Amino acid sequence: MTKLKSLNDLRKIRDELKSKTSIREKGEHPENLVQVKVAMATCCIASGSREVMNFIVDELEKRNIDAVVTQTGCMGYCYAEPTIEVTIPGKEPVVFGYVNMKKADEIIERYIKNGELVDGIIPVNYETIDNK
Amino acid sequence: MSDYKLHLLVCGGTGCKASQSELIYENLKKEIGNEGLSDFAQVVRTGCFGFCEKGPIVKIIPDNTFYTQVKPEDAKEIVAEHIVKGRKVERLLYTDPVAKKTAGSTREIGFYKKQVRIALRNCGIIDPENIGEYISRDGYEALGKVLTELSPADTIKIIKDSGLRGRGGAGFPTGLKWELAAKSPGNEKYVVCNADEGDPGAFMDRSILEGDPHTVIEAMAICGYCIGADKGLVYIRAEYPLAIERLKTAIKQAREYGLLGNNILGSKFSFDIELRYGAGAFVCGEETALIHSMEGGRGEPTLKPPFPAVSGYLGKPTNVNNVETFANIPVILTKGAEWFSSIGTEKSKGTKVFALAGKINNVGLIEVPMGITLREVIFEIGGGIKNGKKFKAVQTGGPSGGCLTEKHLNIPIEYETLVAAGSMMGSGGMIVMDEDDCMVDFAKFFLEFSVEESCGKCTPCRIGNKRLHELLDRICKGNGAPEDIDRLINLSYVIKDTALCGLGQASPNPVLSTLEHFRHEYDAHIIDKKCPAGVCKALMTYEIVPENCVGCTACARACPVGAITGERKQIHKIDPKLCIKCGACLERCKFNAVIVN
Amino acid sequence: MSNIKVELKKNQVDKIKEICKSFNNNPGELINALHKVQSTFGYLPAEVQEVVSQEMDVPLSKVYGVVTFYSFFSMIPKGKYPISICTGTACYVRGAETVLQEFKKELGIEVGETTADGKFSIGCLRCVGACGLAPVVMVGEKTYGRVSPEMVKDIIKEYNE
Amino acid sequence: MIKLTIDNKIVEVEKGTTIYKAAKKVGIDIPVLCYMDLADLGIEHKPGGCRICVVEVEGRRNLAPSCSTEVTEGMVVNTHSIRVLNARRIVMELILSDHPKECLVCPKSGNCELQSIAIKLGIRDIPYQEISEMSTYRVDFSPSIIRNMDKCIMCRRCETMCNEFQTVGALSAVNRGFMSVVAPAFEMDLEDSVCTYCGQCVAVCPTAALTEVDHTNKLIRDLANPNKTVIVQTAPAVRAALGEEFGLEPGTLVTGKMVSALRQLGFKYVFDTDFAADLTIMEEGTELLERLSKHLKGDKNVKLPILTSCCPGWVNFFESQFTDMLDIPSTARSPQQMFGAIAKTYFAQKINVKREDLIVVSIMPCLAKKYECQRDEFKVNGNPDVDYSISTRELASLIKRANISFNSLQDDDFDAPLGESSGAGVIFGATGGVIEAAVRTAYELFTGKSLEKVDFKELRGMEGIRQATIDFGGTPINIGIAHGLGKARQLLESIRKGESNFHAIEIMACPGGCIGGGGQPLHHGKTEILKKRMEAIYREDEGKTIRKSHENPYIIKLYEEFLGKPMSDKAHKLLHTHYVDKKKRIIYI
Repeated sequence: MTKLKSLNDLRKIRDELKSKTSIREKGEHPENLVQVKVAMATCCIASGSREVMNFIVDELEKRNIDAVVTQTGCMGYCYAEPTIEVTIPGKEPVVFGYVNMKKADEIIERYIKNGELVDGIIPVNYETIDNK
Repeated sequence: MSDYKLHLLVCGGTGCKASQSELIYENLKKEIGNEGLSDFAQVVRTGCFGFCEKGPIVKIIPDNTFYTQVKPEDAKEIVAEHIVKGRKVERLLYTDPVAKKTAGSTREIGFYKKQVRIALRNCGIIDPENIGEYISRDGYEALGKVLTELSPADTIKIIKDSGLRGRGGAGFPTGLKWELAAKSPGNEKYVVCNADEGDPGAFMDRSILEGDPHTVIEAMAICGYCIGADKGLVYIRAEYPLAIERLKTAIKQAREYGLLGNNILGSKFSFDIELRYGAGAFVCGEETALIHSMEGGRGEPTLKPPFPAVSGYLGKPTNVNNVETFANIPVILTKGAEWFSSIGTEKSKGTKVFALAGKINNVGLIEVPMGITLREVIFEIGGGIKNGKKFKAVQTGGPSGGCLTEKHLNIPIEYETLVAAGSMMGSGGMIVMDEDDCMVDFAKFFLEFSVEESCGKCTPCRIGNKRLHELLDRICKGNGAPEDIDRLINLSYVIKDTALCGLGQASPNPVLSTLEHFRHEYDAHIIDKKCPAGVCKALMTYEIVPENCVGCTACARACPVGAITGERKQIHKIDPKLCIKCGACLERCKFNAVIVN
Repeated sequence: MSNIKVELKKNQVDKIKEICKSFNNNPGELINALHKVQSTFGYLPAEVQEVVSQEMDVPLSKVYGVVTFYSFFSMIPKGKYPISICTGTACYVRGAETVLQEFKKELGIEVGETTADGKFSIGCLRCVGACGLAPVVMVGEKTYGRVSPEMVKDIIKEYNE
Repeated sequence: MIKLTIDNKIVEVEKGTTIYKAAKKVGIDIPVLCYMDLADLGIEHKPGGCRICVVEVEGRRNLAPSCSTEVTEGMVVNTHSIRVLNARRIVMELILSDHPKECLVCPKSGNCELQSIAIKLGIRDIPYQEISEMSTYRVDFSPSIIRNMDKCIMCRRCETMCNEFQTVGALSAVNRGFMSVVAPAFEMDLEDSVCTYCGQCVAVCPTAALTEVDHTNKLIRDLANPNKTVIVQTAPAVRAALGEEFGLEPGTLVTGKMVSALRQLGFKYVFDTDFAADLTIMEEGTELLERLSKHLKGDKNVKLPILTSCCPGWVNFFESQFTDMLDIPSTARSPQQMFGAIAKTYFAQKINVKREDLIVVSIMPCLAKKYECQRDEFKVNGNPDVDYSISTRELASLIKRANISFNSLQDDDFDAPLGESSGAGVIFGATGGVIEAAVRTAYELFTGKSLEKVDFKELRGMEGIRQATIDFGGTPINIGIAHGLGKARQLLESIRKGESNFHAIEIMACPGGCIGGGGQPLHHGKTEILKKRMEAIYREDEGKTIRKSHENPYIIKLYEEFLGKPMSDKAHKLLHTHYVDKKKRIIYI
């Protein structure tokens, strides 16, 4: 390790490292953040949900959107996997089906950033696993 | 490499380590590796989560799942279910003792709801052995800012404005203390961190050092800059091997990063830290005693003045603060005095860490805003009294503090209010007692501690406490006389009035406060020769209730001294003269025929 | 006064000298040096203190004064399995005293003593910080939580095989 | 200046003054116990431990220890409020509750500071004695000092004397809390420790925790034994202090009364150690001159400076702490031992008494002398040259016991031949005196000229370390003087480092020299008494017709009749000694 020579040096490495731990605090107050839950049961994983989750986390980070991405169990819409649930602060949760990378990108750009609804919403007549 | 999407935080505090958290850590890592998720999920060994009652604890981020009392063999299930499939392992979730409901995330746990974490902000969140994690959470930002943008006087002003007061006991304003040391003439000065937490039943400082050692290092460096010292010393209990290890690692890393050493962050300021080990003497928490101990001698206190700020370590100006006080410094400087002083009450700003213990459901380490009531702490955070028993008293301030009762439950926790109520803030021990605790015995327990820990230098503490203990002992043994109460009171006041240091001056507090609030228990011991709580052995009598006795002879066979007589199928009798009150008969009897009075 | 006599071997004396030297023979580091020496020898017999006294140029009486002031230092060798009972407040209110009595009864020794076979010694300590597990007993490095008097026999048995 | 009010009296004192001293200034005598102010020795011991001196300061939460609390402007102090009196009484009761109640038979009874304060505070009861545990310890008997720590009140004065003033380091506070006490390492016997028996701990002990080994009863038995011839020698410092025990002004010389009392007690011959002091000068002075002349001739192996060796505390000190320098001190025995050796040979022959029937007693201001006369080097076939030594205090006690009205005694003279002395022998009792006596003789022997003035004022005084250069007829001789072993250590360390250019150094273990010895009447912290004793010593010297040792006619006669010349074989055998490395003994306990 070369020694830090100034406050700027310090801030630079802080910014580099920030994302490594920021996730840990976001979990404390998720109600103020965009929450994304990725269904992650065996069936979902088979349909590529882990890749989708990785993509979402990295893209949100890149696009500077404060969000918490968590996994959850099977949402029960196995026909539409991979499924994700997105909650924007102050709004009802919305579930999207058939989310691949392209769809995920669209969700981030249009729904999360601008609040526009996009295709693929599954009607809300279910309970999330946490409310059981 | 991209960042980890999932973090599994495993508590690596002493309490959880004692219940094999290290093995849990290893197993989780192994399981994640087996599932091929090593790039996706990260296992982190953190400092204490505070919720020691339910340890070992594993927390899954970002969904904030809080697994309690985890066993090493649970690692497989956690990974297979939660990490792979996203399904929480229900049986390991915390169940609220009052609502009888499992909590899916920490936000639903009463223990955490009312807590505000400043000093403990990083504990249980970062890996204490990784300086990068500390920096990523704005670590050393305060030091950098101070060195680059602020003068020592400006910095001291911020600390003064924040209203921060010493967290080690007496509550002296920290900024003022720094100012005194800064103004003291001399080129050679020292910053000392008091990590000799000797209060039995308190482990605030240890948890901070184990969970977030860099915050202390950063704060000490800031203090050094403010008072003009280039050397810091941490006086730490040798009984804290883990804290020592983590602190050593942290110091080493800070040096590598140039955050300790010469010309820190390109400034003219140089600072380094050394460790000095305590060796088991409570009195060394007193700053003059601590200094003598650091100098290699017996930890005997000396009269103040001169204060350490004028003549301390090696006779040089020295600023001594405790760990928790230091832990507040960096945040105050990054978030501002105004932010800090908005928390708490008018005279007591910020938060206080308490080690909650005793007959309470949620034993652990908590940080609460000043001004919170004892009731909230005990019944909401602490989850109430264990086994549904009745609350009797809470002892704050350890052996130097006093007992507070039901009627004090609504007073806000502040330095002044606690003193006014006959106790004190102390370093943060908080012991809860229930109906089964005898207050005379409890006072005796603390006096025994004070007798054992007295350095022996001054008469009132060396001999006076011994005499107090002897009086309490005789009361507990049923030999007390009515005039003993007056003697206890007079002796206590004289000890408070004449002892040399804080330890002696405060040592009679448990006697005085129990006498004030539980005089009837003393009277019961002295006059009725009874211990209402059934603790004082000498005052107990064992009897056999004839109606319940079936003459099974189990009790007679269990009695080690042959005090029980009676033929088979006949009613048995206990000879009180022979009985040694061991309780063996009570344990053995299946018919509730043995009773204790 | 300890009546245990220990003859120091040359390499032991050298070891002590080396430790003192690592602290620059600075009298201010007496306590740190004693810690190191005790962790090497297990305890601090008189002869060891004498070497420390000479190396660090601190009067022997003062070294002894320091050793007897701090409860962490011991002039008696601990048992092979040192048993430490936490008597911190949290453990006390949860019954540490009865556990301690039980250990004393089972082993027939007092606090600070070592059994005749050198196997066990009993010590008390103030708070290991595992208050959630109160009452806590440590045998060597191993921690036992929520100890009841009934468990004492079994704990001792573990080490008696 | 700072103005404050004490018991309604307005006091003005300098900044930094303590309440205790400020009160004293207006005649308020606050009782103190652990506090000790040895102003002339540069020692103010104020640990603030006993808490007897507490006073009430307005606006202060708790009571203040007056001995160590500095005054502040406008301070209002009450030294006898109900609160103070109650606290002071309870604190005293606490001390007494852990103190044996055997005052009637205690050696310090009547001279005990604890007792005085108990009387002053009107203590009539020690409550709860039946349940009060006492801290008890093993009683430790050494050849000079008895340690009975049951009577220790933890004032820590002895610890200060032993460590800070003497730098001996035999005593330290040990243990913690109720069982804490001042003791040697491992609570071993004093005899096995580095203790020098200087007795300064005894001199400051407020109780009977530290007392001297008492030989008075033994002496009474010997005096009554018709088969024994009991003779006595008295050290120079005794005559300058003994009167204090009988209420006389400090500094009163009682030489004649002392001789008279000793004779009344039944000693067959009353002699003077001063005679042996003259003898010491002959031997030590000759040794100095020998080394000096070798040195001046360019001999590189000669050991200089020469160090005096009359003080047994000092001898013990270098034997255990400067074992690498055992060849530097003079080999001359101390006057006490020279006297014994001559008495049991030369004098015994003269009066035709067998060695074992002659009992030589010494009266000494010193406790180390009790040990010195027991050393094996000073015994012949197990029979010691000096049988035992009793202190000034013991002598006073004996005189009182014998109903002798000391103050009305007529003056009497010492016996011949071992009772005659020069003024040089007398000044051995004060710091600098030995070297001054040596200079008086060495100068004349070295230069062959007679001294015009015999007083070397530059060698006198109370400074801890003094130095002077004396012109020996063109050869400058550098003299060093130290009293108190702490000062001696400083000089020795400079010699060890090769920084010293002294030719001769006198060292005395006790403050002021023998006049401040551990066996002298207790000064109870009034160090000005030491100065008065010193003045008395020099007065005695001035009054003598013979002022130089080599002019003492009985010394001349002793050499003619018996010894031959200084440093002769016989003189070597009887008057010189060797030193042992005590560190070896101390290592193993």
